[in-house]
Amino acid sequence: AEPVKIRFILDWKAQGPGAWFYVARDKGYFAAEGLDVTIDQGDGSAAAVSHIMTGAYDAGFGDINAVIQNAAQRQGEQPLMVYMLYNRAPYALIVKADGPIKTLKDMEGHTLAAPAGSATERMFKPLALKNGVDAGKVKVLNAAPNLIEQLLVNGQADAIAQFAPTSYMNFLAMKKSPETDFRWFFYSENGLDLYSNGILVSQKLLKENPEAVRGLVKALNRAILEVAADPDEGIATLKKVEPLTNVDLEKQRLVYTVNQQLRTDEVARLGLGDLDDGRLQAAIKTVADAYALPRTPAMDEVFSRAFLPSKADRILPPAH
Amino acid sequence: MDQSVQSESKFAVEAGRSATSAEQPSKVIELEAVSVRFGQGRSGTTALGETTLDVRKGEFISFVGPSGCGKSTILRLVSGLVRPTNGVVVVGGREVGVKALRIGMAFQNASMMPWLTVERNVMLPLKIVPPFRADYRRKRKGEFRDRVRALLAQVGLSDFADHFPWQLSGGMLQRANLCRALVHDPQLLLLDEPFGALDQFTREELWGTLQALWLDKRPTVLLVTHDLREAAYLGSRICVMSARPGRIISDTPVPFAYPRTLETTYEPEFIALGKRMRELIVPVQTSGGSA
Amino acid sequence: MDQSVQSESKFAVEAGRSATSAEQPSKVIELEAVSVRFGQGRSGTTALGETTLDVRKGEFISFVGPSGCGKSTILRLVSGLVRPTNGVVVVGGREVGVKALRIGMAFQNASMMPWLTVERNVMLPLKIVPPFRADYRRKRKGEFRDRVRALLAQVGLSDFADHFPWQLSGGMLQRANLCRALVHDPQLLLLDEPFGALDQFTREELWGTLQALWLDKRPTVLLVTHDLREAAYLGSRICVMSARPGRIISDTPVPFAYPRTLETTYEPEFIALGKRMRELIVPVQTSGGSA
Amino acid sequence: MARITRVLSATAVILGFFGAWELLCRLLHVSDLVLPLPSQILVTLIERFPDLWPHLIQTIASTLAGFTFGVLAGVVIGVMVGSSRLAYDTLYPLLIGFSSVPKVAIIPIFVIWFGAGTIPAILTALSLSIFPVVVNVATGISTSEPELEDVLRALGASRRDILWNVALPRTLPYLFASLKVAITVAFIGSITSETIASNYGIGTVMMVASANFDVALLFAGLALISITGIALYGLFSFAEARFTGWATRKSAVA
Amino acid sequence: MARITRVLSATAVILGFFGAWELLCRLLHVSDLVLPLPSQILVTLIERFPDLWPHLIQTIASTLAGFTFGVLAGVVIGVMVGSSRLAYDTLYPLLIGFSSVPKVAIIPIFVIWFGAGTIPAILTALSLSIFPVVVNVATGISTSEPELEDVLRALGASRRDILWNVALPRTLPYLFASLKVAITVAFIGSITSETIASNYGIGTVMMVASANFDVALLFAGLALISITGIALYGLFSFAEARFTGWATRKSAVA
Ligand SMILES: Nc1ncnc2c1ncn2[C@@H]1O[C@H](COP(=O)(O)OP(=O)(O)OP(=O)(O)O)[C@@H](O)[C@H]1O
Ligand SMILES: Nc1ncnc2c1ncn2[C@@H]1O[C@H](COP(=O)(O)OP(=O)(O)OP(=O)(O)O)[C@@H](O)[C@H]1O
Ligand SMILES: [Mg+2]
Ligand SMILES: [Mg+2]
Repeated sequence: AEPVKIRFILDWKAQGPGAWFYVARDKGYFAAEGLDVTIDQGDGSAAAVSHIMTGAYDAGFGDINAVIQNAAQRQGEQPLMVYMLYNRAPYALIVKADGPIKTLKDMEGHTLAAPAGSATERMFKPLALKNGVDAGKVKVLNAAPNLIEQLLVNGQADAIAQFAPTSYMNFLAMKKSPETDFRWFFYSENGLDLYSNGILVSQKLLKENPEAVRGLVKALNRAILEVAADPDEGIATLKKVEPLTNVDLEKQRLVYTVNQQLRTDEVARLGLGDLDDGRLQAAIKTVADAYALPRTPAMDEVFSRAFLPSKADRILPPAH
Repeated sequence: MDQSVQSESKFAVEAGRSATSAEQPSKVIELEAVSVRFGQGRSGTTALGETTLDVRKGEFISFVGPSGCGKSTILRLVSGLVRPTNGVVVVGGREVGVKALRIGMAFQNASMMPWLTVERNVMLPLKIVPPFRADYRRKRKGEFRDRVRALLAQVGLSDFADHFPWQLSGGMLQRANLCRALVHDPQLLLLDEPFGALDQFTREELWGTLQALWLDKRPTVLLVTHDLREAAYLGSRICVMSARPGRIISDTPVPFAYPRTLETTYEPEFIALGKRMRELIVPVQTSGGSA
Repeated sequence: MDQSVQSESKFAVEAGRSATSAEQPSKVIELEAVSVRFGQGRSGTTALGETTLDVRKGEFISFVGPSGCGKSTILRLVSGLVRPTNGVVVVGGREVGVKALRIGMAFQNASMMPWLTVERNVMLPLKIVPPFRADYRRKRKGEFRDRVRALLAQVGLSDFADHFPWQLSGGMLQRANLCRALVHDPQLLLLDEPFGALDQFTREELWGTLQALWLDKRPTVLLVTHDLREAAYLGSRICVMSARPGRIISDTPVPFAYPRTLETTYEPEFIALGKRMRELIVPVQTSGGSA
Repeated sequence: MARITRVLSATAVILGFFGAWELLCRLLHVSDLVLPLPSQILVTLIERFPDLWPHLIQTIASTLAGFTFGVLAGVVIGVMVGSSRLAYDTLYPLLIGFSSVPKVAIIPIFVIWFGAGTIPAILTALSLSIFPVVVNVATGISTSEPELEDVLRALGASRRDILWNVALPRTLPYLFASLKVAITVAFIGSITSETIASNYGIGTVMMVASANFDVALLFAGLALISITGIALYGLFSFAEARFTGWATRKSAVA
Repeated sequence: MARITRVLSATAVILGFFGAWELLCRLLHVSDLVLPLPSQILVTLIERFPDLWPHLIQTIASTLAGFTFGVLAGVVIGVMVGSSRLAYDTLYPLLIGFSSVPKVAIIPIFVIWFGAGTIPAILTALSLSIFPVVVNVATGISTSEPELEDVLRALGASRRDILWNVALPRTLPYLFASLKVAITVAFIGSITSETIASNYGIGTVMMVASANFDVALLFAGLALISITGIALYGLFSFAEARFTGWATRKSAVA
């Protein structure tokens, strides 16, 4: 039969942690499921959600918290997450180690730089709420994602809110030591236990072709596990897709992501792709409260485990 | 129309009737109490005072008069480039605007398109005016080209057909300009000082050329000149204009038979005519100031 | 230099010596075996054949000759606008380029700046030429303005000082052009058909104006004209040029005393001179083709 | 009379455009995430205008600052390039090289050097407005009519005299044509810079709106930017008509 | 001979510029994160050229596609705007409004409508190149010399005849002046669009390089963009010189 065409949008550029998407494509995993997937690089994990909502894309890789917000505001239009990948949200607030900010409370009266509308920026409000920080007293400086670390290093911002793997690698590229030069406040360690990016599908695809959704998830699951087991192969594929790829850097980024975002106790318990209902419920409430959403969406408006392969097929290989 | 005939100066009527046009009674041009003002209110200029004029088919009218009196304006009126502020202009039986006649016009300054060679400049009317325009694409490299070359040769510009206008001297441009006015066999020819920048000898030679052409095809011609000898040599009628705002103060037939030669200009009668014209203008000059 | 004197045609030497310049022996202009070609190779045009000419201070030289023979080119050489392909041009004792003299030039086409009013156009030399330029800012609304207005009045353009060039007729532009050439009391005056677009009467009047001015300030004048009567009426010498590539084929002093009047032009001697000049040119015409 | 019909017919056509947009969107049930209705945009614009206004002022100020310096620099460079061979051969390639670099790639460098905020916005406006001015001024100067220059050269005028009295006046229509473009691109430049790193200005508003997919606000911002752009452009068109009337003269009667 | 010294002196000045940059950076110990050395950029450029090349080709293709349609549309609109009152009153404001919107704000909308990739790049190039063409063509048409038009009008030429035989040829210098600008902004437009949403093209490279903090690659990309920009500009300058020589004619001797 004619392969099903799926337009797939990434959360960001073709970097290490996106290698599995290209592996699934280039090794024919999609084709094996009767899918013809085109992959476009994206401009933010929240934006990916919107891109699917406008109908430009059928599926993508994006942020569940943005799905929650949209589910509350535009009920029935939001994409559904069918595979949770970043089990631990990579959100981090980073300050200079020798700077004035020792605790989150010290943020008041200081400048926070973040990409506009990024998940880290959006989730700063809940973070502040949880930690008794008056978010109104923090000055936000919006800038392009690639400038954020510069603003911190140059002293134009006192703190930045970024995806941890991104900043980590960028500090390395800037010949700084991520561990000793900076102080990291992971949202997950400061009372904000959130999920983040996973595979999203549009309501339309869900309705018209649930089998394709199942195939998509299956193919990606296979590729993700494979790349997690053998990062070098994943990066090699990436290098073929984008010859300009900096192999060392992207491999580090990939490994960092796998170890920090994927490898959690919960994943060991439930397998990759699934999530804990209680935790999701709490996350939904956190987001709804922080944004004073008109309603609190139900869990099944946001996530569905109906398309996941069996747990045995979703076991993350051990770290090496 | 009746109005216009009535309002014609007696002199003009007399002159018109008695001239060469007697055998061709159809009116080609009628200006009825026409005047032209440029600009509005007090800052405006009256370029042409109230003027009435009838031209019959095949006439050759010379206009003379002081600088700035509106000679060019009359040609621009007839060609439809300027609309009258008052009065009516009828050309070829229709109000100006619709072109009932094939008009050829040589402007006072040569106005060549700087991006075209002389040949292409001269060929321009063939590109625009029916019936030639229909054949332009087909013939521009053949028949039309030869036609243009022949004309250019007649005025001594054979070697300059492929030059650009800025490579030519002032007089050469004038000659090219004349060719452009003639190339499409116009039925009505409007010439604004076409021999202005030429030396006397080239000039006299071109008089001959123009006269021969006129006798051959008999277009109606309006010629503006500041040379009385030229006006009388070529024209079947001479209109003398007063200083600005100009009016036609005399409209005189030229009684010499065509073809005229340079000898004609030395005949006593010819000299007497020149003297008469001159006397008509000189008081005008002194009363109207130097302009 | 010696070379040049040797190579001068005997005729020119004679003419130069015997003319009005006898009492003013200093040479203002020396063209030594000058020729000008435009363009390179076979496609080029020889605008001026080998020409040698001496002009003494205060002379008034008229150039006549067929269209395209290089008259404008001579003026452009002297003013430094064109450099000679061969030969040397010395003006005011220096090679052209450095301006040793105050030069006034009227171009064949009026070349008015379209963004300036007539008054400002005429005032332009005062803005550029020392010693006036030093005072320009201070006097442009006072003394200079009056000076320009007076000149404009002399040529009958008083009412048009504040008009823009495109609002003027061809002849009016020519008169403004003449004013611009005169406004800064030039020591060397180069006039390229300055009366070209004018009617005969305005023209004759301006002859008088120009002559009076010349007699008063005694600038050296080079005048290009295609009117033999004009050339003889105004010039202290007449240079006749052959057809392209032009050379000076005759350099004749005009023996009439200044100030000349229109009556002078009817004197038999004057008419005889015109006839002689004419005969000089007519064979040239026929041999050199119509150009 | 003619003026009134002109204004009326123009208004009618423009209103027709927006009417068609509104109608099509409603008929085809276009999602407001894809294309909001003009009426919706208008409502958003009016409701949020008090919030948008100070941002706009900030952007206009940066634009004008950058534009002013850009035009000054552009005229100077344009004159040099249009009149000197060496300047043409050296400055021009450098300038074109610089201009063909997209500002989204340059602005981050400005930000790194000068910090986020107003200075990069001004610099971007400046660097964008230089180019059209240089090109037009240089074109105007190098295509000047030789006859007019000759008038001055015959008087022994210096190159500077010719520049001031012929080349520059003749270049005015070109310069003014370029000013209209320059103000537009300067405005774009400062907004673009603001969208990359700033916490104030209409560009910041756009960035936030687009990141949040607040499409109605995005389009309201676009509308505001467009209107301001038209106003700025109109201003310089007016100046052009005022100062270079001689180039567009038409016979009063014909 | 004169040509050779020209080329040499221009080369000298340009090399001097880069030499000064290199020297200053070395003397002041500027971090290569802030401003890399020209030598370093050159090495990166040469080493990675085989990888950059296909990206560049992609970008140039998008640029030319957008430019071609943009110029066609620009000429048509420019002629309309320059010759019709109503078009001037209606199209112009709409166009200016559209043009004064920064493309960084429009591109996301293109992406919403057409997805990421080539189409937004082409559309951005197109929409950017229209404006300079319209402005210049309209200026050229509306400032045409009445005397030359009169020559045709006296022959009874139609408005179309005048357009083709006077207004358009006279507008060529303006048009070509605008083409140089248009190709440059089209190139910028497609790169900008690629930096916002695309999988391929030099803009994507810039984005990836800057996201990875690969400053040397970033500047190598900038250099490549500049060189290409100069080449495209040079191409259209050559075309301009070739086709509108009559406007820049200089006396061969003087
Ligand atoms: N810039 C130029 N480039 C090429 N040829 C030129 C240029 N200027 C003049 N010529 C040529 O030089 C010759 C002499 O020109 P010039 O203008 O001196 O003639 P002229 O005697 O003034 O003629 P006229 O009486 O018609 O004005 C002409 O054949 C003309 O074609
Ligand atoms: N477009 C215009 N705007 C304003 N005034 C004009 C315009 N065209 C001509 N004039 C004025 O109209 C009058 C007559 O001009 P016209 O050109 O008809 O004179 P002319 O008789 O041809 O003079 P000449 O012999 O000097 O060429 C002049 O006073 C002139 O200033
Ligand atoms: Mg006239
Ligand atoms: Mg001449």
